[in-house]
Amino acid sequence: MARYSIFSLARHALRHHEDWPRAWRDPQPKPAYDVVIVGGGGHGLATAYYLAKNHGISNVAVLEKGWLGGGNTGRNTTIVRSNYLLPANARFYEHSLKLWEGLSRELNYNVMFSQRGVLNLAHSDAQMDAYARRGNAMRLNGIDAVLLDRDGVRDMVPQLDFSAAARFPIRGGLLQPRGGTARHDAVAWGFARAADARGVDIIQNCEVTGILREGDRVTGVETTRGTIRAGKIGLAVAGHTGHVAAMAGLRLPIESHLLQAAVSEPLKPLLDTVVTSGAAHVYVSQSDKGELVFGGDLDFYNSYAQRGNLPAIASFTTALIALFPGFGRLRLMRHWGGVMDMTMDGSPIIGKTPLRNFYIDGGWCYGGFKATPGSGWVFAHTIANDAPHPLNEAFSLERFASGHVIDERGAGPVPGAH
Amino acid sequence: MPPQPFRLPQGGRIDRSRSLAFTFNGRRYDGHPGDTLASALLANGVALVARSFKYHRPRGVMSAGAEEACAFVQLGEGARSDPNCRATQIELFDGLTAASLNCWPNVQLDFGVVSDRLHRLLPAGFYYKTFMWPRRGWLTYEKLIRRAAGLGRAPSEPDPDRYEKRFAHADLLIAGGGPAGLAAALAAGRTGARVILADENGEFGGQLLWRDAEIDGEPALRWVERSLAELSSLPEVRLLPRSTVAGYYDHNFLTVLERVTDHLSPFAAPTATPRQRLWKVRARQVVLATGAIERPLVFINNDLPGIMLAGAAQAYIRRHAVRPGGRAVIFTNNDSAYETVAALSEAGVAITAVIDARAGDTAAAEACLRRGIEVLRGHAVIDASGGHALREVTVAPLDGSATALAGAASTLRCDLLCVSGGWSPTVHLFSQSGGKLAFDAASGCFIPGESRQAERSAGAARGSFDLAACLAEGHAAGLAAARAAGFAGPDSPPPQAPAQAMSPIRPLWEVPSPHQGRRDRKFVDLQNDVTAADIALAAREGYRSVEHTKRYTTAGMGVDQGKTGNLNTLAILAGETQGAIPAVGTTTFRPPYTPVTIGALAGRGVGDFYDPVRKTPMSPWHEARGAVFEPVGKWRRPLYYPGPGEGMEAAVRRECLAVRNAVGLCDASTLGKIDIKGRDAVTLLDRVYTNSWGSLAIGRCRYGLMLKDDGMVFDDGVTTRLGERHYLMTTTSGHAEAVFGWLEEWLQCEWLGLDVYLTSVTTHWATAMLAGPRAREVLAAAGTDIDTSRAGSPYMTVREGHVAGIPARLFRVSFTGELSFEINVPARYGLALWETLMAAGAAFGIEPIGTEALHVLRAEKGYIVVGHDTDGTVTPYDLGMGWIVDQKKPDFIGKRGLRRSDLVRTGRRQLVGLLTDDPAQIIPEGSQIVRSGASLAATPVPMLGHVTSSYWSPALQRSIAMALIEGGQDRQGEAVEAVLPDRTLRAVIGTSRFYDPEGVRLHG
Amino acid sequence: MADAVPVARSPLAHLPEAAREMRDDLAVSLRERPLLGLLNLRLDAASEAAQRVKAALGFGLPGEPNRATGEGGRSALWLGPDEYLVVTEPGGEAALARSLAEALQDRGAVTDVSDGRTAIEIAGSRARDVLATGCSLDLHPRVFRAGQCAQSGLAKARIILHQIDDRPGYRVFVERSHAEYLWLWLMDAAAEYRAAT
Amino acid sequence: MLLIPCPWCGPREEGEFAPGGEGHIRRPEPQAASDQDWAEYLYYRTNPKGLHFERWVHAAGCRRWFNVARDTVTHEIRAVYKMSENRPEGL
Repeated sequence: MARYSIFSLARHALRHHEDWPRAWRDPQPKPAYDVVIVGGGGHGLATAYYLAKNHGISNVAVLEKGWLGGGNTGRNTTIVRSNYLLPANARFYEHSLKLWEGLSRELNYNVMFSQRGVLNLAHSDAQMDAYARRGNAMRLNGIDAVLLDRDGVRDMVPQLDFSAAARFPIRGGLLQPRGGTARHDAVAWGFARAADARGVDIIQNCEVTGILREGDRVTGVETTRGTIRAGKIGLAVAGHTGHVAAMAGLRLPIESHLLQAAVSEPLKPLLDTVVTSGAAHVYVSQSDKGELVFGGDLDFYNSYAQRGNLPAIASFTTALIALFPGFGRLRLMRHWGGVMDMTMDGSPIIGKTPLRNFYIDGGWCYGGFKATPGSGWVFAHTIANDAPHPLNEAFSLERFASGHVIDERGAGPVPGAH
Repeated sequence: MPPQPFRLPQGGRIDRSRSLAFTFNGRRYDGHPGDTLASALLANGVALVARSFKYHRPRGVMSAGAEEACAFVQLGEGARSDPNCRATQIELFDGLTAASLNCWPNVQLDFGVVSDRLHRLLPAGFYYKTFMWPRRGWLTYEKLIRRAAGLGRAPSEPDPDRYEKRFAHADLLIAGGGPAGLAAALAAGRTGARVILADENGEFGGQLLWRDAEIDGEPALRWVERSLAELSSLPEVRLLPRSTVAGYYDHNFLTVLERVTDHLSPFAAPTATPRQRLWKVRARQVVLATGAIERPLVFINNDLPGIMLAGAAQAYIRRHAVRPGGRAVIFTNNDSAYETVAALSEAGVAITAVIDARAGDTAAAEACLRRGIEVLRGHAVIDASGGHALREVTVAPLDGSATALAGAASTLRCDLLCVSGGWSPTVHLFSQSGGKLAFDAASGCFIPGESRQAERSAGAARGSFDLAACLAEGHAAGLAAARAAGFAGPDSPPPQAPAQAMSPIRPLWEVPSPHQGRRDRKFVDLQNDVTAADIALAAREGYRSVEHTKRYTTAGMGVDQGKTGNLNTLAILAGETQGAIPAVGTTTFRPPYTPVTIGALAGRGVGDFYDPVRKTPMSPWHEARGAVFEPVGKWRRPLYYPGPGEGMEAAVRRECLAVRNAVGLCDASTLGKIDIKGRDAVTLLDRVYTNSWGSLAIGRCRYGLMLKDDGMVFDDGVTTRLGERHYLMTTTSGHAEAVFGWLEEWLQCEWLGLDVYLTSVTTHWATAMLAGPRAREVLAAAGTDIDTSRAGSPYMTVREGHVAGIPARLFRVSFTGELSFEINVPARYGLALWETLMAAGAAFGIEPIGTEALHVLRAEKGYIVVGHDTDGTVTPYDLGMGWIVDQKKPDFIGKRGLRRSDLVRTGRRQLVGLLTDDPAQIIPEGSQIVRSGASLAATPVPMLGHVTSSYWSPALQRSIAMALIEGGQDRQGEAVEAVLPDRTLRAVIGTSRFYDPEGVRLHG
Repeated sequence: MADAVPVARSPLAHLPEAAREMRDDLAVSLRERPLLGLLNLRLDAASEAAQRVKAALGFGLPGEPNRATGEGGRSALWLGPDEYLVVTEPGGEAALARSLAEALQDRGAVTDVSDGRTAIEIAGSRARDVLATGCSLDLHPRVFRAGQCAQSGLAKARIILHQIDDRPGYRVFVERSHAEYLWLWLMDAAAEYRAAT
Repeated sequence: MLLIPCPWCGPREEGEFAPGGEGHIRRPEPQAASDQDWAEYLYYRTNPKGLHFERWVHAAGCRRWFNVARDTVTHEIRAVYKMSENRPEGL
């Protein structure tokens, strides 16, 4: 793998960048692999990378039906945080956040992880109480958390509406200073390049059309590029988890819903923190290119249509103005939809399934991007050892039968609880 | 310099009788009505308008429409300042001010240009390869990059303008008011169909506004005028100028952004009129007549000011009466640019030569030669030079494959280069609609393939560039759409235009370089400064999917969304990957077509109209009394009623003591109320509550707890039997709608047979809660015909009669632990009742009670508040309320859920009382609880639970708290610690029934 | 105090006089019709009880969805396959509720909801434009005429819309706690069209 | 933005309706049901990419629940039918 650095960049500049090597190969699929990962998004690629790096398993193929990172990796609003209340979530996402902190150098690919802080706004005393509870829990879990009062929020985000007439009065907020954003495409590309360098076959334009079973055991996949045998199969297809799992005859506690997101035209810096408001159902940050990146709620009906829809856009742009009256004159440049794999308790499923050699990493709801390195880490462990890592033991399918759900929001049995 | 040195003496669609003064970069200029900012700048000889996004290269006006990739400006100042506006779409008004973007100190001398000098270090994706050192270094580099990036500046004040939205329903929506769109509107409008015709320009006519054409044997513009006159006379046709069809969504739902007053000075605009209006159109049928966009040609330095699309040059001459240059060269690979040649000579622009990539003879070229204009056939412009303005171009012959040069180069002086690389149909809306594109090799562009919605493309939008064809297709599409929408009205003859003979285009995606390799900078995406070399680099590194190329190089990701650059990007990528263009595929076009003002998406749903604030009949009294409110769902409820100079703490203490010692009055009108009638009413109650209801006598009340089917607590409240088959259910204020909807869902989806009718009467009744030892005396003083004595109205009963002369239901229930009545009267009398009770109560020390005092009072009794002490993961057993779960009932919602293994395990979090060792200390709600003596240093620290409710109890003169604690009910007497950010508080677990545990007082 | 006559107030009663009516007969006028008698009627239209109800009402219930029937000051609006809103003149609700209850004879249900909603009347040549700013219903005369009714949203309030004549004039029934919000919203939305005449 | 044909009110905008998730889910006999059965009823869903049988309520309209057969990719609505009715044949 040709190392990237300011020096190599300068060296190549002299040759007009005419002999940069490929970031990853474009191999033909082999007839069989030790492990086949279905899904060439951040999660699948990270899993392949850690299988090779942590577990020495490099006879691995990552099968992507389209182009790498073309699903939710390339559609999400790139927020990275670990500000969770429940121990299982807190431990897992904090592990992931720690991996983020070293990721650019780990992969020798700048994923532009920007720890600019993630701020949850509180608009009522009840919300302040809830954030106090969460902040206290975070600190006890060893996660950075700062409870801000009104003035503390004003110092960080003066553009918010602090007037008496504000529809969402600012009572304060919960800040995780180590949270932030990252460059979504770069995460997929960086993991792909690093996994490829360790011998992983990354195969694009290869859609899985069937999963081969012998009794309660999976043995391979049918694809648009032929049959591929596999010792083990790991599923990392986010919004399509239910769809692909059905090929193996599995039904899951997951519904696929559309999440809308949008960017504004590029502007000079005006927002240095990730700001989210649960009450207003909107979150916003500013990309390095200058675009405001914002999103809100689901469409709330099952959908695999990766396209924009107006109602959600209208409601969260309205909320955005309610929070930031100065944003009303800006223009929305692009909006789109991503397919979210919503579990019924809002927490992911990472682990074994009723089928042998068949593993699932899915049910990410809105939270998949920030989990990318962490889920790759524990999913690789789960596949390599046929047993979960301590960090993903709680995220098992069994929890739905026992009732030991991980309901961060406490909303009961509804899709998109989180 | 004379005023408007480049203004033509006559012609054009401008009003020379009026002058409009405007300011650009601090300098004052004049223009005329009919000008855009771009045409006015050109008329004044301003060639340098902006600096580019990445390299800060000088840029001028390169188009005359929405496709503009260079001439972006900051429009206006202060609160109305508008970033990233296309000079080509800004209609000039008197007093307009604008400034160049992304340059410092000014557009002439821009220090940012240093990045242009360093360009070799900054190829596509350079930032992915560096800035990784030191470990946390990125935050520092990022600051610099962020400052360099971005275009315009956001205004800092709130937007003072008004925006509207409205729904519209149409049999046919037509996007684009050019020849095809107008023909479609006429054909459909004449059948009586409801037609909306939207065009993004201030004038209808599209290219007819600047092309020299004939329709039905008269000048095209006459036909446009007659067509508009007829359309305006048709009652069901709506013409929307300055209106961009922005988004095409499912089921033929489209958005149209109408710029109502943007063409007026903000001070001239009528006040009640919105600045912009977002139309939400549900159309039975759609015709896309969105025209086509001309493609630039890709050669070295093809981004200099003075290099302009050929069609745009023609538009500036014929529509705006502006001479876009003094000495011109035309560079084309197709016939369309020859119209520009004619226009240029009419305008008296010296024409050095026409450079036609096509080697063979063409009628168009012959015509030029006859007029003595030199035409270099089989040639290309390979380079351009000049600083802030074009000075000369270098031309050379092309070889047969157009991939290499076939001879010596020569230079031509000029200050204007008109380029035409052919035309790309504007297929954005078609693509948004879900339709798949097809590549038309003959004209070298993507055209609409099969439709996925009730939609038709017509004219140039469909790849038909000949006027006669545009008119015919538009007419046919309009008529077919009307028929499909069910209109049999008359057909009319389609408008006619003489057919034009056109010679074929010679595709030329990238002009070959004089040098080897990829050292030259030929811009493909002028907005984001993406060069052909960047595309090649992406392909070389393996970013070969068009989406990868786009994201890696940022081609097509700019404000112009790559309208001019998309196809050239694809073609160059195809070349690099030895693929065919259709194989490379096209990127998906995401809405909107052009950026939409966020304020317009919000419309009037801002400020007080953001969300309804629900008010009770007593709200005016609370407001007059100066109550402090808190949101409860969409309601605003009094939190407390401050006395003169009184803070929350003191007010709440006063209110609590009033209830314990005298009497208080609380507005409980927000409580959910559901009227239940029917023979199976009691069956319903037995199924949705955990306890049994068969035994409830008429006139009696009972408390009930509702679970979801997972066994978790959902809501609670008192339900009263009013008649043989008639009950009244109350719910929490926050859950009223949810409970009502949930009951309906069970009745309509699961229990279809039940004879039960639910009616929400929440707001039909106003509810005043009178609580305290002297409540009876207040009722007596207010006047009532109901026997309120202990015997006459025992605890948990209802009586009907009158209070203060108002028909009332008197519920003897208590949420405070005191003698208490909930008085329900028809809402119209709510305020009258309240005022009467306050007056009658004065003698007994009555106080109005807010929700905070109410919460303190109920907490003293250990009563839960669903959603406060519970969170959707709590069972009745967790709350110590197993007594209300009747396991003998065959079934109720949640019964099976409660049996699941995790819900019956030991060690679940259970609700308990907490008393701090120091009675003066109040544990903040939300505090986490840990074992006493647990070390907070070694994280993660095991947490036993958290505090759900915590108050100062005026009655007990100490703090009290409720908490959910692991195995709490077996930990009575155990000491724990509540963790605060800065310290811990020691407390002991006990019962949560802090006050009057025997309930003597409420039976009072 | 007991014999003091209690004051009945509509949900808009507290607004200043000037803010409680908008008269512009050319374009659009707005006014409240306070304290109408409103009864929620539930019954199976096919049952024989429906015949007795017809007698009690003086006219038949609407036979098809989103239609209204009526006579004099009374009307019946279709709300659902077994649900109707019976509207009568102020004060008439109690008596009518009694006679309907008798007619029902333990079938279905009748419930007084007079205080749960108020009615706002909007009329004039631009009334459709004003409603279109916040209501997704197609009110074009080809589609929606006098004698039709529908439930929908207007701005962020849920409404029952009843076209009462061809001016056009509409009755907007809105839930009481939302009445002030909707009234102010309508006044605001009407401003543009009012100025336009 | 969907246009949903309510079986009673006819075509109305998406905003008037509330989705209720997958339809035709049978509530198991509580006594007989295992924890897994109960989980399947509460949480497990078919979630097809394509034709989906689901239920909606015309929340801002006639307040009636009804069944919808909708394609989750194209959003084409293939059928609507009342709660009392079975899945239409041949979809």
